[in-house]
Amino acid sequence: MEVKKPSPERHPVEELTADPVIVEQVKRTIALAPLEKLLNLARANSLWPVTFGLACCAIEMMAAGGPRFDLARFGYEVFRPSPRQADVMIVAGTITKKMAPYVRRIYDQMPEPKWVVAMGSCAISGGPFVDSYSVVPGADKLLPVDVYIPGCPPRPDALIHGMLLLKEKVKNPKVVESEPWKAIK
Amino acid sequence: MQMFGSGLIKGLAITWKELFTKKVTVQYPDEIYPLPDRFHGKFKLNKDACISCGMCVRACPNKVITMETETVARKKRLLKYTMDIKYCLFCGLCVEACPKNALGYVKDFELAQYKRDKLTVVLAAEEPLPREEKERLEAEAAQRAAAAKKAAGARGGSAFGNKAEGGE
Amino acid sequence: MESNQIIQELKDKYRSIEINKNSVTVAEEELLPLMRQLRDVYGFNYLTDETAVDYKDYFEIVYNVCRLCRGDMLMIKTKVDKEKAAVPSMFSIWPGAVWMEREIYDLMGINFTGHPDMRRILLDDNFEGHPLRKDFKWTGGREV
Amino acid sequence: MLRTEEFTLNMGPQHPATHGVFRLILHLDGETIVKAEPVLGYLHRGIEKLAESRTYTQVIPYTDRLDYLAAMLNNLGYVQAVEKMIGVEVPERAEYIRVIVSEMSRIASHCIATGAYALDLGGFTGFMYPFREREKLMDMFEMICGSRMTFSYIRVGGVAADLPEEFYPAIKKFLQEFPSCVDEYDGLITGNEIFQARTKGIGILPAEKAVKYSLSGPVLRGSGVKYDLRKARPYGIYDRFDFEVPVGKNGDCFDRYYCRILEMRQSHRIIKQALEQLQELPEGPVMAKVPKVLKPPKGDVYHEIEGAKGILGYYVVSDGTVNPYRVHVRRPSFINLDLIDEMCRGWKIADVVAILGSIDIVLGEVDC
Repeated sequence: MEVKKPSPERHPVEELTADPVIVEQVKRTIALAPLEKLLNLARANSLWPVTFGLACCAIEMMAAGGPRFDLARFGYEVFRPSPRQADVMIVAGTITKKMAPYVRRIYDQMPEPKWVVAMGSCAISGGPFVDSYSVVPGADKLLPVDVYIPGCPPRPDALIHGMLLLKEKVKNPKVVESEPWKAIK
Repeated sequence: MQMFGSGLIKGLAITWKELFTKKVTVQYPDEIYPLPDRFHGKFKLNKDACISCGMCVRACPNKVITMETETVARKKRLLKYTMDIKYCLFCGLCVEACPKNALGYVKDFELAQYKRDKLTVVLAAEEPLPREEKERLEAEAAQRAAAAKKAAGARGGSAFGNKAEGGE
Repeated sequence: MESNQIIQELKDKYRSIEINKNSVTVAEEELLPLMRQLRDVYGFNYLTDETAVDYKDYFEIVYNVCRLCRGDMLMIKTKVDKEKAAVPSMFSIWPGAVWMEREIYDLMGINFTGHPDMRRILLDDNFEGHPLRKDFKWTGGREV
Repeated sequence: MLRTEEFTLNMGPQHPATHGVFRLILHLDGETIVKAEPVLGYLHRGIEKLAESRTYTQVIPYTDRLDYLAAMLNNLGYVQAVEKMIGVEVPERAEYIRVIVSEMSRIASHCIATGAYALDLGGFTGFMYPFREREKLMDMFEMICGSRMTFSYIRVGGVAADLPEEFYPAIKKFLQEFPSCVDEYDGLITGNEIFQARTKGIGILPAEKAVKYSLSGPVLRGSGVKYDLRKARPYGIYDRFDFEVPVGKNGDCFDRYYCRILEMRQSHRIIKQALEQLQELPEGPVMAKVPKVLKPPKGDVYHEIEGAKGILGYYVVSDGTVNPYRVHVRRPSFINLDLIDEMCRGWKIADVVAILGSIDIVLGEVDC
């Protein structure tokens, strides 16, 4: 990651009031932002994906959990069958119009904060089947997507790369504006 | 009849043996597993080799490639070459179709992005030639053609009479 | 018995049979008795495939039946009127047709009389139209 | 007999053990299944319709995405159907390469079936071992055609490219190691008492019923019917190899599972023979002379091959233009699935997963 100079950031309370006394007092007593940062650090290093495979990409997702690529090295191996225990959803495969309500419901059942990774061409845009009568053109028609991983299907390492991008985003949401490869290397 | 539990012990022995074998895990992102030469990943385009024939556009099953060209002095010139990676099947039909081997793959699979609009890959983006330049080139070409014709005509006139000119 | 011999025998018995290059076309009325004879007399005990094609003036149902003991195959076709769009179901002869016919009904809109469970199978129940028909119109989701 | 009130349990479409987006509505009497109502189509992408707007070559990548676990076999079925139509003589070398890659694909598919079945029945370790071998196969596929799962390698008239140099040592190493790996699955999964208790005698499927309902592949052979198209009606050059068709006795879940294990050993045998014969072959082209734009004559053709899940058939109709008029796929797992209701009836709810896993469905193929 790029080394950045620590810049004097605006404290959230300064958005609310300009009174220097209050600002000083809040800054001295309440340390909200660092706690959030700490939590994000914990979240970023232990993402729990929901076991949710749709098509071909799901097999590569399984392979990423397999011995060669071993997603467990990053702490992401806890694939949860129940969305209520998960905080990241890897949309791996084609979303059809028949499946779309269930995809949305699974997302709604996940507790906040939650993230979505669109894996593969189909999940990004409908991919090869975009011209079809029964395919939803992309997961972002239904859910807010955080990371897009192109490929048909992407290699398991590409999925890990995407998950690492997500990790950077969880730690620091502003990283989205930068070039993604700079986020990791 | 087997003794009860012998299957379990056998299974445990296999698992135990695995402790002493070579590890198969690849430590991505620190090390990248060697990719083969034919790997289908990121695209590259050799702009100088491309003759803008449009074979790749026609070969694509999903209309991923868009190509803009302009014709200057009877020669096609590539202006913009875009690949909508979000629709791509990575089947390799476009690369195969290329008659000049201008289109190819790079051994790189790290294509993930935070934003959807950044997924589109622009492999070539050239400015269209300014009008004066175009006119100059066309005039030059016309001149050259006229000169060639003249030469041919002079040669043809001596050898074949008017027949060659009629054929033009 | 070889399959071309069988076809010859059938031709004598059923009047509507037409012999094509690699298949046999039979009229819809004679379909059921012919199929039953194929199974009971000639031992075609396995229906590998059943599908339908939408031609300009008619639908065509294509059956591929097979004998497991010898492994040879016979392709039987029947033409269906576009207005009527109904044929007898093969369920009573080969129960394996049950899902294949449901799929044809779903995607092509052909009814099978005598089928135990004629519902859509792949598409949503409230989907309109039958996508594999040539006149089916739809819009894809591609961004322009 | 005491009967309790019947209640309905919904399994899927998102369920960790249903091998994809498949929904089963179970009607239960206590823990016993009274009726299992399958609902499918959650992955129906309309490939058959899309194929009508693609050219013959452009359909090949779409066939990959039907049965994505054994994509080479899907390519092969479609390509051979088109070849039958236009009448191409495929070069010898290409035929051998086709056999090698399609048997590799079959092993890869059975690896997933075995691993996922172990995972379904609660053994996570059993999932890891077949996936390790599958990775080796995927490496080799990537060498051959650049992709791990969706190859579009087999083309009308041959294959896209010859096998690369680095493939030969890799496959030799794999062939050497693989029998001992299958022994490991045998020791780890097949021999396990818990696994046997959960599969032996469960979901019995009599042979007559399997034939009546047009089932195929390991599901049919597990019931004791010896019907394998590679033997019954050899396509390509399969008549040149010496292999057996494994069959089960009882037609229960265990037999269906064990047929796959035995089939992997047979596929290994075929690859070994094909590789030996290929290396004796002189260098030559891997592609017959076919026109770049395919325009088969008017007509139709139905061609079947033995896929990983059963009989994979392609029905292609041509109207003489560059696009196929109609492409229909006889998908083995779609038809294998139609007996799920009868197979589940009377068994306990925990057995449903065992029965479903033993059929080895892949939803891309079921829903098309």
